[in-house]
Amino acid sequence: MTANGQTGKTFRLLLVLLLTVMAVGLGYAVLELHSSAGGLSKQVATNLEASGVSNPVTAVLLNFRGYDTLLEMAVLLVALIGVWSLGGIPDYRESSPGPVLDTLSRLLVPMLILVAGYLLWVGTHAPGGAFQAGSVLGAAGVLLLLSGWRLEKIFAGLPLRVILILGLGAFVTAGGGFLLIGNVFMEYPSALAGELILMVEAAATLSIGVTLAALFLGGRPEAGLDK
Amino acid sequence: MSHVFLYALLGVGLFVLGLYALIVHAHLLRKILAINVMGTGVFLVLVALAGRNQDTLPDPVPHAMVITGIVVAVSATALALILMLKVNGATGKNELPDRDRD
Amino acid sequence: MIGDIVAIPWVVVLIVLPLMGGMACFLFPTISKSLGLMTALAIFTAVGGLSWQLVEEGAQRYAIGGWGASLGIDLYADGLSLLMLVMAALVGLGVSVYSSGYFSRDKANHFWPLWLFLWGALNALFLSADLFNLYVTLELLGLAAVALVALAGGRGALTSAMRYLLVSLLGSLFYLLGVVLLYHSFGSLDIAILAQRVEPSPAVWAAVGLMSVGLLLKTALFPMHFWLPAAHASAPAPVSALLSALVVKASFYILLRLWLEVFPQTNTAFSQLLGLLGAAAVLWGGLMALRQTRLKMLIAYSTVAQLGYLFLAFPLATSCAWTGMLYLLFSHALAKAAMFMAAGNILRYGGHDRIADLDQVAQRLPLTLAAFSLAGVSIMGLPPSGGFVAKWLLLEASMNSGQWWWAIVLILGGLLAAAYVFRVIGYAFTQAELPHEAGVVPARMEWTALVLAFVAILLGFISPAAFELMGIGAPFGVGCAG
Amino acid sequence: MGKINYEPRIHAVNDILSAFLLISVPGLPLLLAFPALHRRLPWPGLIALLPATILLFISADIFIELPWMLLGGGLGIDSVSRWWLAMAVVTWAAVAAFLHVPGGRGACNRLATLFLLTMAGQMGAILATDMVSFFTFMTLMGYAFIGLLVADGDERVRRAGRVYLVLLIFADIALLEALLVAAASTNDLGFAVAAGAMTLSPFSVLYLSMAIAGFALKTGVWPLHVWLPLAYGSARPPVALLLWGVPVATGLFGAVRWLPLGEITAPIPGMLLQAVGAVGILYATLFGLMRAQWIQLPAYVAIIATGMFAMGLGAGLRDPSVWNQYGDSAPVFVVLVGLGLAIMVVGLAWLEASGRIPSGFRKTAGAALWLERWVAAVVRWGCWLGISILPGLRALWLVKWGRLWKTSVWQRAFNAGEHFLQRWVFAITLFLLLGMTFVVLLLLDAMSFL
Amino acid sequence: MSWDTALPLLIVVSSLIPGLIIFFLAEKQVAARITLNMLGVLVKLALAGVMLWGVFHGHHYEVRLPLLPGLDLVLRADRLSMLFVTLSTGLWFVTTVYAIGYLEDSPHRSRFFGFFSLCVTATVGLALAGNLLTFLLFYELLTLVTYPLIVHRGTEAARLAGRNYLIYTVGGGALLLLATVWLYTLTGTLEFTARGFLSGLDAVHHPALVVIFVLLIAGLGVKAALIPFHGWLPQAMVAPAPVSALLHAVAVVKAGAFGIVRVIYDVYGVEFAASLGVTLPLAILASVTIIYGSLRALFQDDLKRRLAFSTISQVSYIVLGVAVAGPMATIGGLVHLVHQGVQKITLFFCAGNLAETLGIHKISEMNGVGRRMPWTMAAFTVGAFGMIGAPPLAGFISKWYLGLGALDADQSWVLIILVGSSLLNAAYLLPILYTAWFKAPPASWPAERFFGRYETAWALLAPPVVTALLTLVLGLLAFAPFSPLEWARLITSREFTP
Repeated sequence: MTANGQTGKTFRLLLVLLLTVMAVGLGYAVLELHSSAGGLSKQVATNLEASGVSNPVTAVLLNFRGYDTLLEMAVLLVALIGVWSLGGIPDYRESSPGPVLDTLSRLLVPMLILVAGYLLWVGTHAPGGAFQAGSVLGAAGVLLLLSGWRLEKIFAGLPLRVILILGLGAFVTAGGGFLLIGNVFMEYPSALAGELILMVEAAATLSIGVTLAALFLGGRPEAGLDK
Repeated sequence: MSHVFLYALLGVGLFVLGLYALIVHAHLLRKILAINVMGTGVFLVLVALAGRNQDTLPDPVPHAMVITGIVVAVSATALALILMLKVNGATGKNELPDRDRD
Repeated sequence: MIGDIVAIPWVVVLIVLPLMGGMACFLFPTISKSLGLMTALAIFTAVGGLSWQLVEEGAQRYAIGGWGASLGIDLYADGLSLLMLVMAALVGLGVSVYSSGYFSRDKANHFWPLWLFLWGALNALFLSADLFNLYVTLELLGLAAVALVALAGGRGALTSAMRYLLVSLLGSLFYLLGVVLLYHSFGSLDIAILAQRVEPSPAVWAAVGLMSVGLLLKTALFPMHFWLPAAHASAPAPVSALLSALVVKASFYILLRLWLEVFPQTNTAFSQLLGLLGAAAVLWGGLMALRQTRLKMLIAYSTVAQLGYLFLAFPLATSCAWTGMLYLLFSHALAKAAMFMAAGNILRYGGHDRIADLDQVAQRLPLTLAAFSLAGVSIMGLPPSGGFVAKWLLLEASMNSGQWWWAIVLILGGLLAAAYVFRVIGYAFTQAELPHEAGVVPARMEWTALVLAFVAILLGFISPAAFELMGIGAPFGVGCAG
Repeated sequence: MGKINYEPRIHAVNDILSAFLLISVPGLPLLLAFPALHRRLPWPGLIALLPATILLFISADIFIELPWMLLGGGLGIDSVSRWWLAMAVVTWAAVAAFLHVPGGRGACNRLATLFLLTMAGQMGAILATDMVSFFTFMTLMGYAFIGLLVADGDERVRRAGRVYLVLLIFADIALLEALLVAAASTNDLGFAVAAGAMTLSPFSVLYLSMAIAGFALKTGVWPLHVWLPLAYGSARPPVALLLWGVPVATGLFGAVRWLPLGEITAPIPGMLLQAVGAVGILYATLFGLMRAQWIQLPAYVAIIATGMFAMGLGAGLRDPSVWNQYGDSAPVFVVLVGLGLAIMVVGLAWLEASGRIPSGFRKTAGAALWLERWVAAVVRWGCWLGISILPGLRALWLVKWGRLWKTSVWQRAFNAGEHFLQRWVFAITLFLLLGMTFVVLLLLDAMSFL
Repeated sequence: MSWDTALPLLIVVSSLIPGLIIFFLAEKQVAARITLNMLGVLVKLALAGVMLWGVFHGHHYEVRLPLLPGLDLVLRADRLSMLFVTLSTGLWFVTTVYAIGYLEDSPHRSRFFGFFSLCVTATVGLALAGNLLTFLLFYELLTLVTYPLIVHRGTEAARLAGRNYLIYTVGGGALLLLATVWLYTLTGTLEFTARGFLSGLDAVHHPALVVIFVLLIAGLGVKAALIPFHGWLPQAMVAPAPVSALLHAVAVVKAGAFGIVRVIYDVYGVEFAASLGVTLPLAILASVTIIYGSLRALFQDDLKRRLAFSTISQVSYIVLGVAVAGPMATIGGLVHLVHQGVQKITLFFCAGNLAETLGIHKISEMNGVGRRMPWTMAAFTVGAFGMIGAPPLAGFISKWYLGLGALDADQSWVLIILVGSSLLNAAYLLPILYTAWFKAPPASWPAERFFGRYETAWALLAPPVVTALLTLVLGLLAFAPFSPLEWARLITSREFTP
């Protein structure tokens, strides 16, 4: 790409120029925004009651704009399927984890799981929630994988896949279930909303955590099994 | 002019910087990182401006959007990284070939 | 009974069905083919239901979760979305049937969930009325598409998938930044609400610029088509088909929605520039297609050219032009899918897709050749075909508006298309010198291509009815009748 | 075309019979011309002559209309045509006797077919009552006669045939023009009316000149006589016997029919005809009789006779009263000349057969072949125009175009263009540039709003 | 759907359906293919007969299907269209018989006959087209379905010929499309109307109408092989003989000429076109084509090439006839549409027979071929004389009316063209006859085949003999009811009587 340095240099110059112009333009645009134009915070506040949770961000994520989150679970799943479709686990140089990592992971993993649970629970009324919890869970998984732990082959097939789709599945079930009994898609009855959201969140947390860990693995765990 | 706009401008800066890196660097890892930097810039703008109205609580919708965006970015990055490894495996290089040959 | 069918929220069904199908396929890879085909059929039926619903009740707005726009996310279905959905359903069903014969077991396991998720993303995209939601669907679509391209394996597929991914992400980020600016300007993400609130400001200009450019990059408008030919050509045949037929159209659809509804005040200079780029794409794509030695590359460049046509409607900006352009988009989807499938058959049969050596291959696959030719007729815009109807309307619009130079571009583009299509067909009639080693092509793969191509031709005869459907909710003003 | 305004006279025979008879005069030879038929019959030539012979013995003038045929026409016989018919019957009978056609498959079938076709043509031309029918039969006769002339002949005959063919084509074209002019002036092309109508037409001069030119070509009046000596010199005796009786005599008959003789005073064409006739006579006597071979002598006699006939026609054109007075003798003249020539031909053939005169062909004078050379020149000319220049130019152009396409300029331009576009740096920079442009355009637009 | 609306559809479909079915027949199913073909032909002939009778008695056959917003696909039988329908159906019958004989034992027959039927479908559709859009539709369809026939042999030469054919015709189609759209935006209608629908248009648009006329003629002129657009036709002679017959006589070239007639009469209207001043240039163009085609024909040694150039020349008579813009000349032009078809198809059949039976492709190889193949050469002779315009053959009638028309319209210069062209016709056709009949045959033919009783296979022999007879009958019985001439007069009476 930089093979012909002369053109490369000229272009780079042009590029810098362009980018500067762009940066200035964007900055100007941002600065010119009306500071008065309110977002949706008022609406969120008024409808918070009906959403079943008291944390506005969680309310938006899982109720008001729960559909976004549903699709996003799908994104995560697709990324995973995409990674799996590229083949088996890449050939890493196997190195046994050092004693420090080993000990640390033994200590940290349960704690991380605990933290994840807490984050999930707290998400209904304070900062926290499924994604945060899922990420922590995923970190735990990564730690495990780094220290050489692998999933049992028995679990690497259908059970793993069930967990992976759990989040998306729960969303769709919860959303579509009420559809069947005559409601609008993803309209939770306010009485049940809190519990429902927690359940969906729990499923999502599990899925997110496992997906992140699986993504880290970078390939299909059962690939070797198939062959 | 509040600190909110400072963050927002920082976000714009990150976006442009990431763009520059994306264009200039050939190494795929750098490109992927550049995309992530750009994404971060966008999220920063998004979330910073949510708080520009001092009177009310920060707008929660952008926060939710950012969380969604981050997950999307993570997924994309994961796929990109694995793809990069595969490209490396197939071509022996961490760069995209200048031009595809038949 | 009929009332029940109309009452079903088909918009939701259309989104949920493919997602569930995708999950099911992911869970049970061994039966993924049957599951996939069933889902495809179900989606096809659901689109039928939605059309009925729209015909009966007009454009539909569906508030997810019951919250309503601004706070919640709305789904919106009018004639424009219906057109895209029908297109996706037709091509999707075709791709599904074709793929059921195309992929080996190992690939099929991954293909089906990815493809169904992609379909879901498409449906969601075509139905969404929320800018951020559109971003998510766009990403879902992009990732699935990239994964599908990479499914072919091999050097070419992987590198082009990588490039495709980067481009796709870059485009999405541009779009997202635009969305951010719009949201912070007007406090809403809903297209209809934004349409009411929007007024010129630096942030809006920047947003329009960012979103347009991002989407144009994803739509591969010349000169930003650099990623497309390689990606579309190196993917597996059914994937090429759906990429060219559907995926590039998705970002275009968003662009169109923005253009038609959010920023409708016509900006002549901007639209002229779009038209100019479109014209350049038509000519450049055509010329490059003419110069290719490989069939799939030729078809891919043809896509570049055909996408250019879509932008010719912008400077004309009459409902006639929009209708024509959308009809072109529709018929191109079918024809191009058929073409890629035909190319896949040829590749499967002869083991190569060098145009100059097509002789024997094509003579032994008459159905495939017929499919390619029929699709070519539509691509060339010769009557009777959907492509012709579309071109007619565009020509009419350009003549009516006095901008005759676009008409010339249209005509030239058609000539170029004829040149590259017949280049292939011409070789197909020559006598083979050496017998090729023949692979087996399942009948369903041949028939699917033929049926799709035939539908593209059929579109030439049913346009009045189609325009009726497209006009539901009047997405682009009053219909164009003469 | 409208109805023919012949005043119906009292017929001796009923309508159906006369129609049958008239049609079969040209019809029977036509029918017999099919090899399948004449091959199975003895003396088909003579059988074909039967209806004509019968017709000769019916003293009444009879006519039928054939509105369905061609542009609408008719057949009939009157006092003028009876003379010609008589001569034709005699000539054909004689020739048919000479020209024995063996039955069975063989090369001579062709000869028989051509023979019968020519006969049908002449009979039809003689019986025709309108210009179009006449023209049609005459064309048939002309082309078939050429076939008869050159069939199984040697190179000399073929040359005669070629020359005659060219003249014939020109003649037909001239006559067609005359016909068209006539048709444009009058609705009725029957001989009884058309010639008279032409005298009133503004096109009469054009008509006259075309008709005269046409018949002059057909009959071999002086400057257009070239083919006659050639044909007489080379044709076999039976065919030579036909030369006067068929093409020339029919041509003269046509001239009598077509020209508005006795009705119009046309001094210039008349004088022209007279002059041509006179020069022709002079030429034939001086040049022909002096230099020609024995065997060609009848040709020069024929030219003299034609010249005389032309002078007569010219006189008739200049002064209608002359024609009205002496016109009736024209058929007699033709028949007499015909008889004389026939005797001459037969005599010469006998002499040649018995070795009294040397056979063979003397090299013709250069002047005689000017037409052929001219044609060759035209062909070469066309060659030069049509083949060398135009295709040459085209080839040149194609080559240039090909080079333009092949010279890698374009190829490289496209490749470089695409390459350029596919390079990440350039591509994205363009992309950015585009974004900038959009924003600037929008900005400009917004400013114009303000 | 009543009989009157069904009939135009049926007549189009009657060759479409057999054509489509034939595609799916295996090579070996010869009997089925022939049956289908002949069935289609006979049904079409019968329907055409019924329709002809109906139109003659004032029946109105019309069917409309919506095709575009505001524009229908219209199939309508008027007198002009019946002329062409009858011609193409009749000649299709003969050509099919010929093709069956010609292609015996050659590969890809199913493909061939399938496209062959589609070709006639397109032609009949084009003949029945009731508006310019429908016409355009079938015009393009014709391009598409003739292409496989031209490249049928699959040789490199065939491929190149096909390519050139496409370059010309697709380009022409594009021009036609442009013109059609333009016209539509100006007038809002494309319906063929007696005496045209443009005369009411504002004078401001007249320059545009002239440009449109040029575009239309250029678009149609490609198929009609008018002079700058004629290059494809001689090259296309690499195709098998039945295809040449189809191209030159039944379908393609005729479609172009027919289109020009339609444009002048039913789009512009003769008088309006004349007042725009576009007919005279067209007549001149046609004249130049006539002479140029004949000149080029003069120097071809390849028989089919000579005939191809002859077609270029002859078809322009039709254009000339309508461009001279008078009733008589129009009759001449229209009747030549039929007469040229019958004559030229005879000549091509004969050329095909020579090639198939004796392997003769060049005129210089034809020495004495009349003795070996008397029937074929007799048919050829009749056709050739017809071409020259010798009475009483069909060609004479056309030339007669053209000449009369020229005088009638005070354009006597046309006579000179007619004369020159007749001369040239004679100059390039008579030598062939001479060679064939009067030169001594060689000891052996290039590639002789024997077919039993007759000089060649009966399926090859019968068609040219039939069309040669037709040439004679059409001329001789020109005034009989239902003759092309009478029909042309009927057509013209609609256009010209006040």
